[in-house]
Amino acid sequence: MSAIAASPAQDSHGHDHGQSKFHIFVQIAMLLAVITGIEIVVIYLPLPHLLVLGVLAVFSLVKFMLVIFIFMHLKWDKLLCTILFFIGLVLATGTVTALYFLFAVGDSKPVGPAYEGATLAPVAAHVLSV
Amino acid sequence: MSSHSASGAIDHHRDATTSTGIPNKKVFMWTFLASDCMFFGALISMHVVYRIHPPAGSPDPRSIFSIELTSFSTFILLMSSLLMALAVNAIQKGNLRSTRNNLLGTIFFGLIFLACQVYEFQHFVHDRGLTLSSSLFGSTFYTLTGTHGCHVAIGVLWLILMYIRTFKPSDADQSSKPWFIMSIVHLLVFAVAVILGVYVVVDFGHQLHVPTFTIGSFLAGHLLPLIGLAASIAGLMFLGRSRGPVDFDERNAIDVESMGLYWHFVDIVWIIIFPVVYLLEYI
Amino acid sequence: MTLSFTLRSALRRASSLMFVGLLPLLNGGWIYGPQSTFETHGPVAKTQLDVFYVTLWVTMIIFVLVASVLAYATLRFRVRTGESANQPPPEQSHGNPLIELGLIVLSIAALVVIAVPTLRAIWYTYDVPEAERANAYEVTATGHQWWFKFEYPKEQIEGSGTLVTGNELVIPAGRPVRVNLRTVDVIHSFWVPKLAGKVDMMPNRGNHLWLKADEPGYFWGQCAEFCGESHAVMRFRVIALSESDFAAWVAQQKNPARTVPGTQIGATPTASPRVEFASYTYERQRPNAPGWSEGFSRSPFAAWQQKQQADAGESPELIAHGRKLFIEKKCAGCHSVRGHEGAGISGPDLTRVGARTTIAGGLLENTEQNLHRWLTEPNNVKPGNKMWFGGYVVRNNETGVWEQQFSINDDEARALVAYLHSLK
Amino acid sequence: MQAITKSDFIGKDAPVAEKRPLIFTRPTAKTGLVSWLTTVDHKRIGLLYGVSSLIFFLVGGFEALLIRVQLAVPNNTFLSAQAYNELFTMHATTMIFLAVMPLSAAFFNYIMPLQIGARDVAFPRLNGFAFWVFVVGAIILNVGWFVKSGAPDVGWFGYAPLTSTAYSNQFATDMSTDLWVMGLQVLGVSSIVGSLNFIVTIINLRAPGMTMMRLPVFTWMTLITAFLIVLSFPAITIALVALMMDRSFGTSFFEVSNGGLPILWQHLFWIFGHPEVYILILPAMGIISEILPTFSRKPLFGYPIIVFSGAVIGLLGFGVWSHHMFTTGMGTMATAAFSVATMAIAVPTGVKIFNWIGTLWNGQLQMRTPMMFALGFVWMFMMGGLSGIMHSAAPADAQQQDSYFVVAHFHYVLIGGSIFGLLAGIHYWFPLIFGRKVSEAWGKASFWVIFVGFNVTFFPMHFLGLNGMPRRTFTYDGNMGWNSANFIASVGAMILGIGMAVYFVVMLYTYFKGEKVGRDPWGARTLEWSIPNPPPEHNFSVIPTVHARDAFWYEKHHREEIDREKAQHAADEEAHGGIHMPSQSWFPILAATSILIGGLFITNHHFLGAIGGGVLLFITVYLWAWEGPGGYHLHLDKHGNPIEPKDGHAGH
Ligand code: HEA
Ligand code: HEA
Ligand code: HEC
Ligand code: CUA
Ligand SMILES: [Cu+2]
Repeated sequence: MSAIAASPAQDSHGHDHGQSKFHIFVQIAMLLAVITGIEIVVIYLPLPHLLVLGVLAVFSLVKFMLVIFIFMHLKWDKLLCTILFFIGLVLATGTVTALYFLFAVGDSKPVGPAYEGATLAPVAAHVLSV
Repeated sequence: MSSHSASGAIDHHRDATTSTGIPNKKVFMWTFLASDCMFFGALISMHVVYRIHPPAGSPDPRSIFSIELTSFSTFILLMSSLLMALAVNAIQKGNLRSTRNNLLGTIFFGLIFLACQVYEFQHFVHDRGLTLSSSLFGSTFYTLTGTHGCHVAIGVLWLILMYIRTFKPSDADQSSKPWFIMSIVHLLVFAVAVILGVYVVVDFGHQLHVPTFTIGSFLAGHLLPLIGLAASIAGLMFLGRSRGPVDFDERNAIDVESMGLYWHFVDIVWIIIFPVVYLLEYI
Repeated sequence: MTLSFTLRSALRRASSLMFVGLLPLLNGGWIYGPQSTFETHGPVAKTQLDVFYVTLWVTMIIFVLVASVLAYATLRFRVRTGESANQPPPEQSHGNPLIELGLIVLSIAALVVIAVPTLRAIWYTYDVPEAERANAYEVTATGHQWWFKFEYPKEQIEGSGTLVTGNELVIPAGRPVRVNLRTVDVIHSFWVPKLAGKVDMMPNRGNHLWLKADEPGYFWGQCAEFCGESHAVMRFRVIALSESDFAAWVAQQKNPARTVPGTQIGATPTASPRVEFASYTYERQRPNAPGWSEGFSRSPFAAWQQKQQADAGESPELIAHGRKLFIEKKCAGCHSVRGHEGAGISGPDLTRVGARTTIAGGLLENTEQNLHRWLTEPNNVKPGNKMWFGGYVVRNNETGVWEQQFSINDDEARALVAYLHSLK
Repeated sequence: MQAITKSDFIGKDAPVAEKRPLIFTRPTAKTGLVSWLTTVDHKRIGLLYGVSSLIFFLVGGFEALLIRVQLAVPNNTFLSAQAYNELFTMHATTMIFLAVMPLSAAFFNYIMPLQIGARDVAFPRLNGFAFWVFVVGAIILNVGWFVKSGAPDVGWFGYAPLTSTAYSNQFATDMSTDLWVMGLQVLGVSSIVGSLNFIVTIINLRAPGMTMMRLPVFTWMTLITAFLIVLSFPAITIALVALMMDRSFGTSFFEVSNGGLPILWQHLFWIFGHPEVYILILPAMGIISEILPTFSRKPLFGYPIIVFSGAVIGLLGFGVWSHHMFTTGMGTMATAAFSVATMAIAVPTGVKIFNWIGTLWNGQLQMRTPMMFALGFVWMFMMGGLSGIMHSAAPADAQQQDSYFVVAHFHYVLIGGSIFGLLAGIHYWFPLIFGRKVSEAWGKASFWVIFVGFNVTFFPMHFLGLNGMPRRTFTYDGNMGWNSANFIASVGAMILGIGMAVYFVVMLYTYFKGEKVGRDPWGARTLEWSIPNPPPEHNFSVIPTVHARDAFWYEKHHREEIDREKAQHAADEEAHGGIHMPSQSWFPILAATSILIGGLFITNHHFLGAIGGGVLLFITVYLWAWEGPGGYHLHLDKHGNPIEPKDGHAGH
């Protein structure tokens, strides 16, 4: 980090101000739309659930990264912005994952009148079988 | 240094006054978004936890969702994100016209998304019997998507304010009275247009299911709102005409950009919500 | 200087106070008591205590080492009064990676020493060990605001289902007991320090713990999660009985509640128990006045056993009157007395309430005087209790005001007390 | 240099006064009530934070004393159960959210910009807003004392379902829990906004040459704390929102009968709650890391590793939350994982302790009052930390959780840690802020009384806990063997109270009558001491250039070089129109007031009123944006005093 402050003048990104990003943006948007389309189709295909899950995860990740790096300029901005955002992103992802496992393990199966006769949700059933 | 604003050559990636060269507002926004990740992380966790353990009598989401509508609004949000990116791009070039158009486009798509959500919620409540309190699924679903919707709504509001801001005459400073009043009027007209527009669209969606529905009967039944809508749009066009030089140029790019970051964030949250809340149920 | 003088004397006084305070420590006064975690009577508590000792020794050693170095540095490098402040500054050294790394490695080593027994104990204390599982006894403890219900799923009684008791859990000694933990309202926690550490009773969760009492005895338990107004006085007792006593106790419990024959004259009077199970005392002028005795002059277990016997001087007429009042006064709507008229479940089961050492969730000793008071003015005994709120007084939904439903006068209370105390 | 030039990213300077309509006339008062209500000066905001948090500290302490009176003897009837429950809930909430956190924020505000050589924080008006929102939160939390339903009484972590409408204050039409929910949410907003500001300030407003690895440790800890706040408060905010929906809109997040899982509340709360305890301790650690080097006349031992360990503590702090839930039956794997992760935190914390000792080693220790508190911190925090390690062994914790052993642990780290650190900081920076110095004799006297009282109060609690005394109990039986320890603890609390009273009376006395001191009375090492005391509004006549880690120490030893640079900078700055200062504004306090209005309506389940508050908030924020950042320029004479501008808003 010290390097950032020490050499603020240094133009680390080789990016030209004159050139418009119009085409990049439009292309990325098209790509995003196509991926979303595939996502919607893939859930209806008779594929193994694990595969569908994997595809959804990877596609969402790709979309996510495309938006933050291209639309939100992280690609062209100073690394610091990426770091700042990823601190939150990584922590949030970690927390969600930890909570998921905390609630998914056997000990956490709820017991009580409100849960009598309840069945595992399809999602959970599938993901848990991983 | 402060002199080069006239030449229009601003480096949008380096603020000479800050230690890192990143404008303050941008650092602020990115840190805020990091924080917002935790917000949505907690919300999504809540939903997922109760999807792992649905209490007895929980509804099957598949019998509630209408995935076509949601897919449609997903595309809409993506497109709004594109327009937002283009708006930032345009203002960085100092292209005011294109900025305004793209802002308007973003607002428009954002509103469609919101209208879809309002429609979706109404539909779920009235036709599918899913309410905030009918089941835990309702609680977590509405809270999660509703919070996202609130983010979108705030984003739209911000966009509208920014759009109005682009009309600030260059001879007025922030204190001049006519411009102040003008901006309020502009905002009010916008509000009227938005409310009437969303109302008409949502109601249109509803009527579609009514067997006796015809376009004619719909128009006849909504004469007043439609006239109001037309009038307010006309008002917007009137207010939106170019009037002399304005005080909005590439120096304001950072403001538009900050707003853009927020707007894109709303989009990426939906990129996660859409598969996790909706698509996963269909596997 | 006066200031330093007063300071010094204040310090002296404070340290002598500290000393006086620490005195009981030497004879164990501070670490031994009815709920001491140092006096273990079962393998689970023992394991937990062993882990505690490991952490204690490791951290003590670290503390002594680090603190000595700190003290030495403070004293050795202090600028003494009189030394000039203008001496040249010391060498401006910035650190020594080798020392730092070494200390990190040492810390990690110390933590490993703690972690290994910790991990082993986590698995051991979690559930009844495989080898003993077949032998394990099972009970279900349910937390209510602010009392405990105990069910014995293995003991089914014809006609009235599972055996239920309240506030006193009787278990077989020398046998692992698996306690299923449930709650009907908020979170409570089941804690019998001498037998096992606590586990919470979580709504919508199927928690459990296990414990084993090495030998027969009487143990104090306590709700250990804040659960509202009377959390402080939500207590219970665990009584471990030898295998044969336990079998006899169960057999006795399965009978319907005792009926006092019209002619019965009580057993020979014995001295009243000299044990304080609970130290609230009763004074008319000042409800819940402070008052206590520091220790026990007699084994609580023996006192409990004595409680199981019928009292001296029972009056059949009074008891019969009390039994009638029990219905008239709506007690039966909340309490059940198996074999008699009551069938309510929102209050503790009273089938053998006369044999309990305490009442009202372990708050009061089960004496005539206390029970009398509990029945006449429960609101002054236990803050917020659900027998008063919801029983004696009921909220008017429109005005939000609590309206008195019924009250018990002294005579009625005497009869009820006689009845309740006859239930052994 | 960059700090002197004008940014392309800031709007126009404020225009001349007469053209503005009334609502946009910026307040310019420099003294009097209005100047405080509208201030954007980080130093004044720091003072506001400081004073209000100290008041709340006294309130919280008073509540603690009442608690101790009640527990002095068994079966006491001094307080009712209800009152006692309100007291410990409010004691903890007050101490944590209204005393320690804002007191830390006071130091962040006052000291941090001075340490990095900045003229103000990045968003001055937002800074004022954060403070006023804090006041609003404090008001909402405390109004319960004055209305029928009473103060919140659900414990400071408000475990569901005790907070549901069915169980909290079932005997009255109740809003005490609503007040708690709303108060914490509002405080969360304040904390997050304030922290974002600090983060931007530290990242972006450092003086030339002040690289990240030259930042004073206190500033580093500010940065890490701010990150912890920004990242941990969302979890509790969401939990509170869910709870609020449960209470007001019939959802069932934690509604047991509809399948709600109260354990989820615990997870969300502690995902916030554990980082929160590091939010409370890291600022104090930062202060200690300033004081020890100053009074040892040596640089901090192992600076990089202290900084790094701070960051590691922050990060690890997000992965150990379930150690507060060892008794909830999480299952073996989860318990084991959180147990080990918790132990791991001892390593970076230990590193700090070792390096502080290393700082003392071979130094010239001057036993001034701040140093006494700092050393007291090291001792007491270590003890508290070690009992934390005992908790981290889950099987042992099964006996300790919710007993007085926990109470002992956290008071050792909170008082022996946070409070000692903050009290040390007050002593240390008092001469800078007020230009007066506390008498050594009285300062030390208060230290010793506090130190002794503190240990007498809380050391016995370890034994109480191990002897089975549960916490949060308004009374206890006399025959449990807890009598003498409790009595001693209560006596200790009174001694502690006297010590605190002495401390604050001495401070007040010093403020009015204390010995005046010149610049840099301690022979300090960091930039804040390079300016006159009390500091002028513009902080630095000339923005310093930083050449080394202990920037001021370097300055003192390289006078000529520094003087040359300063002259150059002064000329540069004057050429750019003088010193740019932010203008005062009414809107931060107005916006905060609308939050107060809306918040109070919500807690009364009066949703129309709440919407009104929302609209008011929108209007104030709108006008705020309209008003613009503004600003004016200062010109200095050759002594560094501002030359009074004629119209109050000197243009250029
Ligand atoms: C300032 C606040 C603060 C701090 C810094 C800490 C620090 C720590 N805390 Fe504490 N804690 C609280 C405030 C704090 N805590 C509060 C408020 C609660 C109660 C909440 C409630 O229930 O109301 C609590 C409760 C609490 C619990 C739950 C107890 C229970 O309810 O059952 C646990 C369990 O693991 C725990 C552990 C720790 C540990 C391991 C540390 C570590 O960070 C400590 C590390 C420090 C050291 C270890 C000492 C110095 C190190 C050395 C000298 C190096 C060598 C040492 C070793 C190798 C061991 N704390
Ligand atoms: C930073 C946090 C902090 C601080 C500083 C303190 C400070 C003190 N605390 Fe507290 N405490 C907590 C955080 C803190 N506490 C928390 C989180 C809990 C858990 C609550 C829960 O379970 O929900 C708790 C709980 C708690 C309990 C347990 C209650 C229970 O479980 O039943 C006790 C009991 O002794 C106690 C005592 C004290 C005492 C004697 C002080 C003393 O150090 C106070 C010293 C200060 C003063 C004495 C101020 C000086 C005041 C005067 C001179 C008079 C005042 C005059 C006027 C107002 C006009 N605290
Ligand atoms: C609203 C229902 C209700 C009514 C009516 C009621 N009780 Fe209770 N009773 C309770 C509850 C709940 C408790 C447990 C209170 C506690 O410990 O917090 C209790 C406790 C008791 C206890 C102590 C039991 C123990 O083991 O601790 C006795 C004895 C008792 N009730 C007798 C009576 C009598 C006699 C009457 C009639 C005059 C009566 N109750 C009416 C609900 C009720
Ligand atoms: Cu039940 Cu505390
Ligand atoms: Cu913790």
